[in-house]
Amino acid sequence: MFTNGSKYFIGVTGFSAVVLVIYVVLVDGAVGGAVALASIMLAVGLLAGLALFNRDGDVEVGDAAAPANAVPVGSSLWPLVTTLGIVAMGVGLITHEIVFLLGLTALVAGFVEWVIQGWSESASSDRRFNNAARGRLIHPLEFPVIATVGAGVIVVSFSRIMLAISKTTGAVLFTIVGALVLAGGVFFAVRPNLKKSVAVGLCVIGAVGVVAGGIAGASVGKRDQLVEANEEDHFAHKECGEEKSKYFDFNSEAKVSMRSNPMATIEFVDGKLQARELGLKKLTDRITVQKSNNISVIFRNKTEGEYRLTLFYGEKEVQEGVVEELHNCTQMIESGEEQLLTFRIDRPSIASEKPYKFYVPGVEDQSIEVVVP
Amino acid sequence: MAIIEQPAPVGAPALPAAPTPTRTYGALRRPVATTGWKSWVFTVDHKKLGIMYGVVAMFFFIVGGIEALLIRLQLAAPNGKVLSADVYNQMFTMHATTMVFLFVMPMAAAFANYFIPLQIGARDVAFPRINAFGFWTLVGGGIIVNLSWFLGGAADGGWFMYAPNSGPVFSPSHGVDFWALGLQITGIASLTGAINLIVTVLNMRAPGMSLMKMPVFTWLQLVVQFLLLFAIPVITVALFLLSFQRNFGATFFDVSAGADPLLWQHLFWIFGHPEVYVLILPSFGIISEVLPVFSKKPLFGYPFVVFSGAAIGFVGWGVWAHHMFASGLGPVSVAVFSIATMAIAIPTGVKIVNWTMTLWGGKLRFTAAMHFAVGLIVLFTIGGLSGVTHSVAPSDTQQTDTYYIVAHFHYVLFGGAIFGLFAGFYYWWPKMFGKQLNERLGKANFWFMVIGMNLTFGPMHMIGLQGQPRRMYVWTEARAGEGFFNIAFWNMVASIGAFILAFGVLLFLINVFKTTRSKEVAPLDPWDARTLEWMTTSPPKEHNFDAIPTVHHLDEFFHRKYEQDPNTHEMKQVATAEDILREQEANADKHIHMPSPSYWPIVLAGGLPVIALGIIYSIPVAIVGAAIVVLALFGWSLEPSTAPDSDFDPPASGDGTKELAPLG
Amino acid sequence: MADTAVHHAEHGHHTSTGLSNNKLGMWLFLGSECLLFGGLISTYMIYRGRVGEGPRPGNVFDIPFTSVSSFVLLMSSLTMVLAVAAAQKRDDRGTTLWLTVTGLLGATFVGGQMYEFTAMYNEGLGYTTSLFGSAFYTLTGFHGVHVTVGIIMLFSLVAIIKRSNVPGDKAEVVELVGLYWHFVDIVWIIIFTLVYLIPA
Amino acid sequence: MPTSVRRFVAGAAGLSAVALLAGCAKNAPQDTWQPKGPNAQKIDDLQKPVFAIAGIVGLIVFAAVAYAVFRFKDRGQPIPEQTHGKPVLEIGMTILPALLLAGIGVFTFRTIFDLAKTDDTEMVINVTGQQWWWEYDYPVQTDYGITNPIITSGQLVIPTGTKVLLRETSRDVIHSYWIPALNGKRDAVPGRVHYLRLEADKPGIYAGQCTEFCGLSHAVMRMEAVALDKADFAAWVKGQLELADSPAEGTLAKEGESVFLNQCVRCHQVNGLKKADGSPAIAAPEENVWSGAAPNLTHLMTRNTFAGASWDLLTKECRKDVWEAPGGEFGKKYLAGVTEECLNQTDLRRWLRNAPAMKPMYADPTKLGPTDGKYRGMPNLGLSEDDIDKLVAYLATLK
Repeated sequence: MFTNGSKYFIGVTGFSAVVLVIYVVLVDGAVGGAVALASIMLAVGLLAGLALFNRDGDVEVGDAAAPANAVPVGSSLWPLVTTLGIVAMGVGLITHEIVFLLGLTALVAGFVEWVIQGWSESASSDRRFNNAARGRLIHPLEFPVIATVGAGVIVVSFSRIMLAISKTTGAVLFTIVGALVLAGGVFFAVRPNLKKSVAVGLCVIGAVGVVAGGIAGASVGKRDQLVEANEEDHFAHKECGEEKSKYFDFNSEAKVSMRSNPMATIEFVDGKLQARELGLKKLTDRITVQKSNNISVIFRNKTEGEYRLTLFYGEKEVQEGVVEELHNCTQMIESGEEQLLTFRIDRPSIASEKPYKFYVPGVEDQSIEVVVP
Repeated sequence: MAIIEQPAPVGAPALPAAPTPTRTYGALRRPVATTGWKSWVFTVDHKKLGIMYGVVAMFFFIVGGIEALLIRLQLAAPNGKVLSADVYNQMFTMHATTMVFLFVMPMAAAFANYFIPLQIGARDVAFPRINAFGFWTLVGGGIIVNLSWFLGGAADGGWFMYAPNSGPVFSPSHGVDFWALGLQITGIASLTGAINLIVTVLNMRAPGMSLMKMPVFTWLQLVVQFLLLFAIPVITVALFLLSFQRNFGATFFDVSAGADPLLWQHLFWIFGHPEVYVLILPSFGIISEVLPVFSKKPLFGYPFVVFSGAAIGFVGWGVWAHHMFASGLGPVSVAVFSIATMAIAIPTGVKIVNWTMTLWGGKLRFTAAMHFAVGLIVLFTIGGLSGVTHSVAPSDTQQTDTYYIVAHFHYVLFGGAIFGLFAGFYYWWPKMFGKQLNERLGKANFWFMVIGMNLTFGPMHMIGLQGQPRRMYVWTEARAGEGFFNIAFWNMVASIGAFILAFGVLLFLINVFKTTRSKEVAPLDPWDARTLEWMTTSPPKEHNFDAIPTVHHLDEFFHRKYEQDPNTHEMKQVATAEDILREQEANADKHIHMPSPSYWPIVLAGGLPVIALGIIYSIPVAIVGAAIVVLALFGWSLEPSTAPDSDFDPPASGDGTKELAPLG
Repeated sequence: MADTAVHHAEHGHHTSTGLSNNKLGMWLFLGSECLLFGGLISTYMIYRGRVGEGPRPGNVFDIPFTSVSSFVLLMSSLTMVLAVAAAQKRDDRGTTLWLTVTGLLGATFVGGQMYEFTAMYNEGLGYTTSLFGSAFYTLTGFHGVHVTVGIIMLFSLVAIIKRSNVPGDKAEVVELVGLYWHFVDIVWIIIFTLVYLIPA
Repeated sequence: MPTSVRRFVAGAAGLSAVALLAGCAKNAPQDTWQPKGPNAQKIDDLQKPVFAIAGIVGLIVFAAVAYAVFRFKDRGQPIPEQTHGKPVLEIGMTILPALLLAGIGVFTFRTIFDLAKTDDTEMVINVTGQQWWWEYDYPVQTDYGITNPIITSGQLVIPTGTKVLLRETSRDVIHSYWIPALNGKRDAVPGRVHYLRLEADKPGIYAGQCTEFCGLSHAVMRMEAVALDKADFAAWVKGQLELADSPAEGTLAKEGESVFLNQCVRCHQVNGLKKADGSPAIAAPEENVWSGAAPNLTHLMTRNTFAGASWDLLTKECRKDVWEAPGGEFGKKYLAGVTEECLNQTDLRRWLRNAPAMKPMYADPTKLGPTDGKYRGMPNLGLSEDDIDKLVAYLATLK
């Protein structure tokens, strides 16, 4: 039972928590106030814990047959965890944010567990009832946290290891781990008389192995290929000329997947470029498209060899005096394939001295004029 | 009557004094209150939850109604100045959202919750705590959706919120965020409710009640719950995509990234069309109960009504694109969906024939409930027929997004769904509260509503056919046409009608108020009813039935009261409702354990709006919300559904069910 | 179980269909989940080729690796079956053992997915890079969340069985979690086939 | 029995209202039951019988209900026999509507495919929706004298008796193009191109309105289709291809040109307009407007409307004169454009003074975060009355 004193402190703790949340939501980036409120909350929470723990002088507590304190109290892990938390926070302040956060978590967890255990042990003289009471309060907190931490450790460690090693080794390692887990299960299942300590020992070794691997992986960093990919941004630049871009054209899928109707179809037939505009029957060498609008055209390559369709659509001053030509293009596609090109032209044709046009790099004298009214 | 009936201590030995949980857990002990606000807030009783659903739905009906009146005020004359364009756009969006998601659906859920267990002879639903969770979730969702009014403006994209107009650029206020997350939350309520009710109907019928002996209301609700079960996840996906776009920078509907805005329309209408049946079928169910009772005849063609209901449920999945005939789907899709849409008119027509034939040859008593039921047949027929005119796709391209559509769906949803719900109010009120709503006021209520409704929505046919699009914050005289009966005239009539309609609804509220204050007690069986819910006290006991009845007939209750004279073939009354109740009480079951109230449903439901607010304003708050949800989930699954004996004060020594992690 | 509302004398085990309420409820829930994944998969299938300026599926997928991790997930279905079997034999030790193994395999799979996501991100496919990226991460992310929830359920179930000595139908709870787990596995088979194996 | 009679009357009101009174309002410009071209005519031929059938079915149902209500009211008759239905009747009542609908379905099918044809059209026009106006551009089609693309807005001009194919798309959200007298509506969806056939039998102006909710000012996103006979259309094309002339030095209009160059040209293009240094003035709406375009004003005074066809450029009398001109004279009157005495100065000045006050737009500079500071619509330019005078004088020269 909660005595009046502890109820008061719990109430104040809850209240300050609510105030804190509201404050954080409403006042953007005011760290000082948040810290102050959080400190108040922690302090009052601590008092609440003390009050709970000591049952602050409520003489009615417990059953009359045996005074609450007469129940022999078992050993407890929680003071240790709490202390470790404090130490870790101190270390974290100097070294790394993550250590600080871990310490804070340990502190809160240890503290909560400690308080509830203390409270339950003095609830009655009945050990079993006390245990059940503790379980009722703490299990909904404990189980999800244990489960999440358990899963989280594996997931994080594992992905760090994988990132550090090469692709092939990764797949092999992954197979081995899966097989090991399975084998471990089978091993334990067929040896029902295995000593508990052996089982626990094996599990601890496995867990330590995974975590150690994870830490090692994280400190080694990502494998070189990934670092390179990250820096170069392999897929983010198009090359609209004759050459075949190493990454952009690699493994290109040339199918048209868009179902939205394209404005025109542009075919490259036996070295000749021709366009068919939607709704008009004749072939044309001039198409009209709207300004500032996403336009799609289909490019069909009906000439032997790999070609791409490139659109020239004006010039743009990127810096003082530096003018760059604007291009957009499909990938290199093989004969018989088709691809969609989506583009948007922001300036009308009259804004450019050179006319806008579609052309095929490497093929002279073949182009389709693009008119933007 | 306590919620938890303790078995009588038969010669129990004196136990040693155990620590009392009341003192140990203090405020955290399991709630067991049977009176006061706690008995409502923590209840898992399907009847209390049904009433609470009803109250919340009624509240939102009034909110939605006020929104509607403001809309009609704005449109009464050309160049209306009552609302600004921005507020008007929010108004019609929220009017539809409120009426669909926060009034008709919860009101249908109220009736389902209250009457399905009673109609199938069960003591509660299958998962009582999930039931409570569903209700509180709905409340949370409703609050989130409407909170936007006070936090920078509500959603303004129309209730179907077409992309890309709902994207972050085109609707920059937080309105759409609140809308999407709020509906996501009410979706959870509907989904859990659907699972709960389906399991209840399939698993908990009284002995002898085969599926084809089930009351029609329960049957059609079963169809509705299946529709919800499969439709809700689709809108969930759509809303996730929208939220991810708005809050996390995804590009699902961003055309400049190559997205196709029609994806939203498909997802929305795959949900949205079954949703239409979700709104209308419960009312069909209600009047299929009301008409036979007041005609003193069984429902004509019961299997046809049931199977056509199921058929509507199936075919309803194949017609979503008829909302998109003008979207540019291509002629083949349009043709297919056009034909499928015509097909769905057939089972609907079957129902109208069956209702009319139920009246035919009956002994009709025109109570208020009967008025609304007959009103539904007529008004729904009008709505149904105008529906046929736009199943013809080319014709629809002239009508869609005009007031003609507004007229159509108000005839279907107001004249259909809402009239059905009102029939339900008048019919079931004595059962739920033990008092009868005033019949004279009820009939006045009906006439004002029917006249107001026809004046409001009838002219919208004209307005629409003469080319006034919907969702316009102003209309101009320049396009109103000439002559006296022009668009301006009809707009004015519609606005006047809206106020008559509102007055009709007000009469209902007055009726409720008067009835609540009066001391007059309703008779046990005021309508000479036919189904099981009338076989218990009014209002029913906590455990519904003292003895679970064994069912032999469709309309079991009627057949217990009446028998056919073998010689004259006339129906003769052989027992009264009181006789039947007395007999039941005499053979009461022993040891009835009802599920205990619980904190967790409301705590769990309370976590969801916190997550929503967190997503909109600050992610850490969302994490707090998620923590509440996880805590509540675990608290819930570790708590037995019926409280253990030690939770009683004083502790009891019964054989309570203590089981591991029950879901419900 | 939860249907204690039913007449107590029957102890809540009689239902009209003969299927327990919880199991029927779980089946219905999974039916609903099918539509959820259906919607997400459709979205992905429509947007898979819309890569904008970003990488294409073929650029970033590592099919040998994903095959292995799919296999790991499939194996977990097997161990789940063993857990259910043990639970039905009222063998607490076997149940917790196989539940743990299932959870570990599941966690390995999610670890693999996390690795995969990080690698793809480094190769230039962010969540907002292109429609393909948005749709891919949303689909596989939803599945990953489902698996994670499953793992948390498995591990908590182990803790519940170990810590609280509650009488009741443990076998059914294990079976319910099992149903969910198998569903998540089956969905992955579909995703793996449609997303990874069939080229855009 | 008065109750049942009243019920019948009230119940039937909605449908009989549709049947009887739709014709009561004469000349509603957007009436869906007055087709003025073959496409709309096809729809009309299909929908009128459907309405008739629906009306008849409705009357049968109401009569049956009314009869039952009247005939079987409780007058103390014995409890009826508890019959559960007559399967033959019910099967009959299922098959009958099915046959009826199948019949309607056949005709529906045919019309759907007729209206979707794109291979027999004679002319294409691009139609682009944008919040909250329509842009029309005419691709090069030498058969019609269109040797350079034509761009205009507000009023779509088409030749009579010609099968025109609109290629619709949108720059921002979904809009819907609808001229009820000529055809049903078709959505303009960004990123997609949709077709709509239009053909007008007679010269005249046909009103329409955007019918897909498109945000704030959806209600005032209007449009008009103007049909001219072929000779008049050719004259119109010729006029549109010309560049704008600079007003004579020293006139008020010339001063207006420099105001235009200072303010308006940031978004609005006038083909032929030159900067002080003689180089062409190119508008850059993509830098100021989210959707990337603003109406091209080169031939503003040939259109009768402005601001997304929301307001008339003609005064009331002149507008009436043009709209009600008989078929033979209509072309000439329309081609005359907006003359000085016909110019609706009131609305135009009001617009220049403060556009967003007239038509709600997202033009508040403090609320443009999500659009990177770009407007959606025309902002309040804060022009002085003096400048407005000059601008009106200049705009009046854009013929």
